[in-house]
Amino acid sequence: MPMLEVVDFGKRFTIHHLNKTMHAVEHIDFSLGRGKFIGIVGKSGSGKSTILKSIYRTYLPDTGQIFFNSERFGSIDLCNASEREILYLRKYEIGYVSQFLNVMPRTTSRQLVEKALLEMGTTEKVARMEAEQALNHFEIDQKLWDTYPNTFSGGEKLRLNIAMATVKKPRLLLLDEPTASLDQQSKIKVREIIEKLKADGTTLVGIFHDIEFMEGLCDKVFDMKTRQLIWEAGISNES
Amino acid sequence: MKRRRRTEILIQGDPLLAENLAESIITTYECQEIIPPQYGLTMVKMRESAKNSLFYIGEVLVTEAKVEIKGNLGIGIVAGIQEELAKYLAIIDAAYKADLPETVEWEPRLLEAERNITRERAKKQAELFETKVDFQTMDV
Amino acid sequence: MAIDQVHDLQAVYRELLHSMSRPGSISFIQETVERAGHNLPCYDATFICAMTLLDAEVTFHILSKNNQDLIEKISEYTLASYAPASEADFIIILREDTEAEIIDCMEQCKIGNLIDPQKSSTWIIESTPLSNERGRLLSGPGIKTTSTLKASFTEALWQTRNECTKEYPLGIDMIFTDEKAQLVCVPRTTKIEMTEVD
Amino acid sequence: MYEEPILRVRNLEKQFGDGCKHCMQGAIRNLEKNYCPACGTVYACQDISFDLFPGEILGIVGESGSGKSTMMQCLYFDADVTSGEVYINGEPDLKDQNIFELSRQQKRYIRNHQYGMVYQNPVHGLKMNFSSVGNIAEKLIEAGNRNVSEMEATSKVLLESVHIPLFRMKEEPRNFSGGMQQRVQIAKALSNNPPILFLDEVTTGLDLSVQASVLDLIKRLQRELGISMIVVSHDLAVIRMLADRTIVMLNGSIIEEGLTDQILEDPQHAYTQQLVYSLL
Amino acid sequence: MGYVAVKGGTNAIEASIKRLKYERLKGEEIIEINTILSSMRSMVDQVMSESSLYSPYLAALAIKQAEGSMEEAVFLMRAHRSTLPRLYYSQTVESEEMLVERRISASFKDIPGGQLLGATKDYTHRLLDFDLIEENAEGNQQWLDDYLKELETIEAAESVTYFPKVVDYLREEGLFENYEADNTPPTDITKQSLHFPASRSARLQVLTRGQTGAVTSLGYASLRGYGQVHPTVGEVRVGSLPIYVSHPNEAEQNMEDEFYIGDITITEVESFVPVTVKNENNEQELEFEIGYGVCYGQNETKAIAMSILDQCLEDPESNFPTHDEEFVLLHIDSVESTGFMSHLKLPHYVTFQSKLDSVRQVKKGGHINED
Amino acid sequence: MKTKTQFAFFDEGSKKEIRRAILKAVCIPGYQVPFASREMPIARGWGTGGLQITLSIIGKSDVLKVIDQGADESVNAVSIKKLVHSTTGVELVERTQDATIIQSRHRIPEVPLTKEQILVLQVPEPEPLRKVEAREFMTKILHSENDYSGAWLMLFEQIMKYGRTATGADHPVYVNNRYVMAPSPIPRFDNPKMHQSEALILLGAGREKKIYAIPPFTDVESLAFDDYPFTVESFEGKHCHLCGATDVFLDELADNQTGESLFQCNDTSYCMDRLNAVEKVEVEGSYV
Repeated sequence: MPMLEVVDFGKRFTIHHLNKTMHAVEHIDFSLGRGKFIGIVGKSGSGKSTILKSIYRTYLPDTGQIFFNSERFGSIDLCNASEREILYLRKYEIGYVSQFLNVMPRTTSRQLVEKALLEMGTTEKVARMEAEQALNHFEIDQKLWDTYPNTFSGGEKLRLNIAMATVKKPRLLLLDEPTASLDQQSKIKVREIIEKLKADGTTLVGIFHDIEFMEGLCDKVFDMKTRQLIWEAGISNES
Repeated sequence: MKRRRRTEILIQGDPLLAENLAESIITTYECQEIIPPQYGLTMVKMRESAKNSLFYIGEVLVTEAKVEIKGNLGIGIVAGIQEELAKYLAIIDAAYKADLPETVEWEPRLLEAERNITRERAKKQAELFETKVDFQTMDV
Repeated sequence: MAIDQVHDLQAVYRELLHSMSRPGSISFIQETVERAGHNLPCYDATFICAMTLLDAEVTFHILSKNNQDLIEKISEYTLASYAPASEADFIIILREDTEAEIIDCMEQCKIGNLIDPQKSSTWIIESTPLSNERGRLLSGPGIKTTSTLKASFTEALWQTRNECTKEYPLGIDMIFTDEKAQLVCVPRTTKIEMTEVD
Repeated sequence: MYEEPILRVRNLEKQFGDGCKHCMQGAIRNLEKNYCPACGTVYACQDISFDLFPGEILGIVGESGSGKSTMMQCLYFDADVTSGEVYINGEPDLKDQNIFELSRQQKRYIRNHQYGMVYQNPVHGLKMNFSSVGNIAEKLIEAGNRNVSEMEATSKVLLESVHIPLFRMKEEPRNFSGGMQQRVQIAKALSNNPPILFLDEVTTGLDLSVQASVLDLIKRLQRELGISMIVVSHDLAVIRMLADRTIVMLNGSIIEEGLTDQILEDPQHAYTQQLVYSLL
Repeated sequence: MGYVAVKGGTNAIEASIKRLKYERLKGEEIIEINTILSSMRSMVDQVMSESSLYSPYLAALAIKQAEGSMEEAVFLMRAHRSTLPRLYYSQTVESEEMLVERRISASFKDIPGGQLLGATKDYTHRLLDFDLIEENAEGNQQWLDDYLKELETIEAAESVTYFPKVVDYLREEGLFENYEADNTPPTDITKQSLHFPASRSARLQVLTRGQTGAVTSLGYASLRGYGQVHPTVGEVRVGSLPIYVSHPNEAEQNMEDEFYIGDITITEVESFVPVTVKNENNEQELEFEIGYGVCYGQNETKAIAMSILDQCLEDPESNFPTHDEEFVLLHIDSVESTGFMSHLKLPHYVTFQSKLDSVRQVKKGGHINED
Repeated sequence: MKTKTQFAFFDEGSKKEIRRAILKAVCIPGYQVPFASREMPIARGWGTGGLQITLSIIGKSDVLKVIDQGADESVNAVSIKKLVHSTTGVELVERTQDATIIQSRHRIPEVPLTKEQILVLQVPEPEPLRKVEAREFMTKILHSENDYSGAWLMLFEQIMKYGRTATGADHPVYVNNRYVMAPSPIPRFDNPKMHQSEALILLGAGREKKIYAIPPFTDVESLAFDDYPFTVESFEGKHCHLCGATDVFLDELADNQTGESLFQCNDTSYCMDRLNAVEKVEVEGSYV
């Protein structure tokens, strides 16, 4: 059973005061096995983010189905899952990382990571340990652990974001243009991190601006323009 | 004469009238005193004019007596401390209840008394009208 | 009628007060009852209790149908007015009343409200001879440990009564009378053990 | 449904006024907003139904007059409902019992043992001329505590956790600033460990810095104590910070509900869109 | 033998009662009940009103016994009331039937039927009349004869005039709401304890039997600003009303078969108070409401004050204490307030000892649980 | 004019109403039953509540004792006794054990009462929550909702302020675990006597128009926290200078000569009984 299967997915937005309905995406189909990484490419405005946000249910899905292979619920259509189910999945099974760090103010990076663990019911002792591990793992300078992240650089913020999302060991991690505003040096670091995640068996869906970044990292690449997989590891080898 | 009108006359008019009428009965018939004149209260229910609702303004001291003539119960009630009058009223009431022939003869006397009462009241009122403020004096 | 409105009723009231303060304890009003010598379709004790407690300020209900006589008698003697079961301050249950009727009546009678729990019905219930030998086990205020009461009140009736008194301070207060001019009271505070004791 | 709600609200209705032919006919009320122009009856809450789940913060957002505070008052029994049902999960005695139908003393019991409430105005939640520690003790007393030292100790912990210096614990809240009063009120509301906590515009009118610390406190309490909360606010920023799920109310009715981030990023109803766009 | 209780209390009380009698008698003057009845009309009226027992004779007796103390006289009347059976309830008394002796309106210069001053102190100059020191029976008789002679010339009408009420004219104009006759049986606070919120009938009953001074001062407080009612007096009327009772057990109840038992003199006031109300279209409108005041006897100040308080209590939303039903109704009764005041004279040494113990323990200091 | 006073002053209708209120009071222990308090020939606040109860229950064969502040000869007690006696002719006594009805202000006698006796207490202020809430309408709601946090909070605040509770007389009690009740201004010393009392206790507040009751064998607990237990007035090391009694409520008197404090039984009939008992022993002893 694939970890994620998107079937004829589409999403419209209705803006009432403009009396306008826009089709953001239509007829999207793809699936992804456990531990695999699919990259979604396309120019801006093509609806890449819409797909990711719909999987995460920040956007309310419109047509089609998004099946997720949940540990708790088995195969579940994220388009129809109840809000409480989605909240559960967000807490335990699906992570979401973007370039923006949206966190409670006046909370240190250590607290933020610990909090992610605590809300899953981890004991304080374990949370403390695992948080330190994660912060180390994603190469966040120890000096920053007990400071507020609003002063962090873009790369640091992103790594903290990833740390928060991954300490939960999600089955599925959604990466929404995480590298958008990073310099080359930081990007390389992110790439290394994603490799680490893949190595740990995390299933990933990612949107990246530059295709080179994804090369050798993705198992599949979905092109928004053609609504086709343009590249798939194994297949490309044959062609 | 109905009770309401006749009690008005007997109480508002000359008290001698009630005494006379009652005496004429006592001398001829056997009057059994059921309840000798006793004091009690009557709660006064009043309508107020703001919301047109009812309320109790207070009690009035009354004297009440009950008398039986030929098996007919007569009641006398009068405001104040009026033992004699209450008893007379009870006797007269019993007389009417028993339909004694005397009651027919009383009719003209009662009507005469009633006329007197009205006349007196109207006179009293006219005297009182002297205190009416007259706003007509500006007329030329 | 030969009873003394002032002194006899005072004496009966004191017996009632005694019994209400000590649920289950039997009081006797034989003396007053004998003086009364009524010929009524109810126990003399029932009538005397009504005389003691009722006046023009309260209402009563008699469950039995076909008892217009008794209704008139009580109205006449006490000036209390007759009211439906759901409104009556006092409810009088005669020997002839059936379990089903009593339950039905109990379910609709006044049990007071939390602001004014005293606005609840007081029941005067006729029973087979009352006794403290065997019967239900009573406990609660007024009872040192427990007391027992034998009355012709069925399991289902006690259960309905318990339902009425479920949410204290709401409830009904009961006065049982019998043909021997005995009185027993069971106020709302009394807990009734559902099993009979020997 | 994989979990049981702790609080189920069904078809809650609250009206002020008796209604008339104009507004009572049939299923559709003929109203201007929530108000009958003919008889002046206000339909403050109309057919409100929702669930509150264990440990979650449910946000309720809407402009003033949307009925959100009235709804909260009804839930907390500060106001009587016109009709509707509420069920609490937890106390076996209350299972399948519409608690609106309970007697006053039973409602009081629920208030004392199941509920906490933080009002927008601390005047409503605090006895201003009793000591702060006494205020907290009051709630503990209501919940049945009869041990002074224990209550004093609990109060100290709570006051510390809301950052009230302990040397001021015997002071009366009327001497405190608005923010401090609000924190004392929160400490009081929490003292009996209520499974369900209502918060009505708790940060409205507070300085920004104080607002932030109050919000922090609420979030921390949810995390640490697993209290289920309903947070009523007209302020989307507050809702964004606190709520997992959000209900949007307009003219006494629920017009939209969803995950808070979804409500903010993909609002469906015209009114919600207007609300969100004005925020961004 | 053995110890026997001292009878200190009993003896002292007996001596005190003798002393009281001595104080009343030592001046060697006797005031007759009839003297009080005919020369202290206002006192008699006030006592009847505050005791809510209409009996001029008993009121005069009470005044005599109380040596002129109003609170004591009212107290005596109230206590006596408790010993009397209530035999009857009157039929509803409608004040239109009043035989008016005095009637004025502040709202209109002239009113239908006219302003009738009757006997009033309003226009007497409050200068001590030293002539009264020298007053004598012959002089008074002379004055009476002259006055009656003067009256003889007045021509009387055929019948008695009954005055319409000022408010009825305004009602016709739609300035007042027209209330249907409300025949809800009134509450009787002497039979049922007062509870809150109180019914209108209970409120009126408490107000009409209120202590004149208390009713006046609360009405005044509202008028001055501690309240939101500033009325115009629509009509003050003083006069007598007939009382009827129905037969206790005649099956057929016909008005003609009722008993007339006598008249009572009362003072009745309708005050006009402007209020905002909503009309059928839910728009705000200005309208008048009536504050109602009434009391036994001639006591115009109290009746006017009552009319203000009546209107205050109809509007409980206001924050002023004069609009607070409990505040007003629970504190204006003469017997209750004077009784509780005077109870402070009773010994309180047990309660004092108890408090003393508490204070001493607190002073000793130390938490009692610290052991 | 002729007048005759009813037996026990009241007309029978008044008695019935008060009797019904008493019965309901017994059925709902500690709950203040409203009644249409009658105007009495003694002043409001001078025991009209107790007096109305006494007059409504008393019969020809009753034996009455009236005390005020523990004393039979207190002027107000004498005055009440005179009134009851003149309208009923009942026997008046001073020995507690000899009475069937004991009307009292501010004290419960030292001798334990029996099931043949009824104690009637006069109450000036029946509402234990009045200090917390002035409005009657609200206090009734508080009672209805079993919301007594206000009463407890008063005690809590006293402890916070003074380190202990500082109530005087009229220390509130919980009756039958439901109603908080004002026991009338009896000293705390007397509160425990209400608990599981053999005698029926009736309380009447004439001015406030409330009647309430404690049936016999009913739980009456003085409000107190677990760790600040209820305490009664302390007379430790003190004794009655007349009869030598300890463990009783004592009046504190100042010795005219020395200016020192002297103590004496507050319950005068108890003291007398003890003195007589001692004398009896002495007298009997002298004959041997």
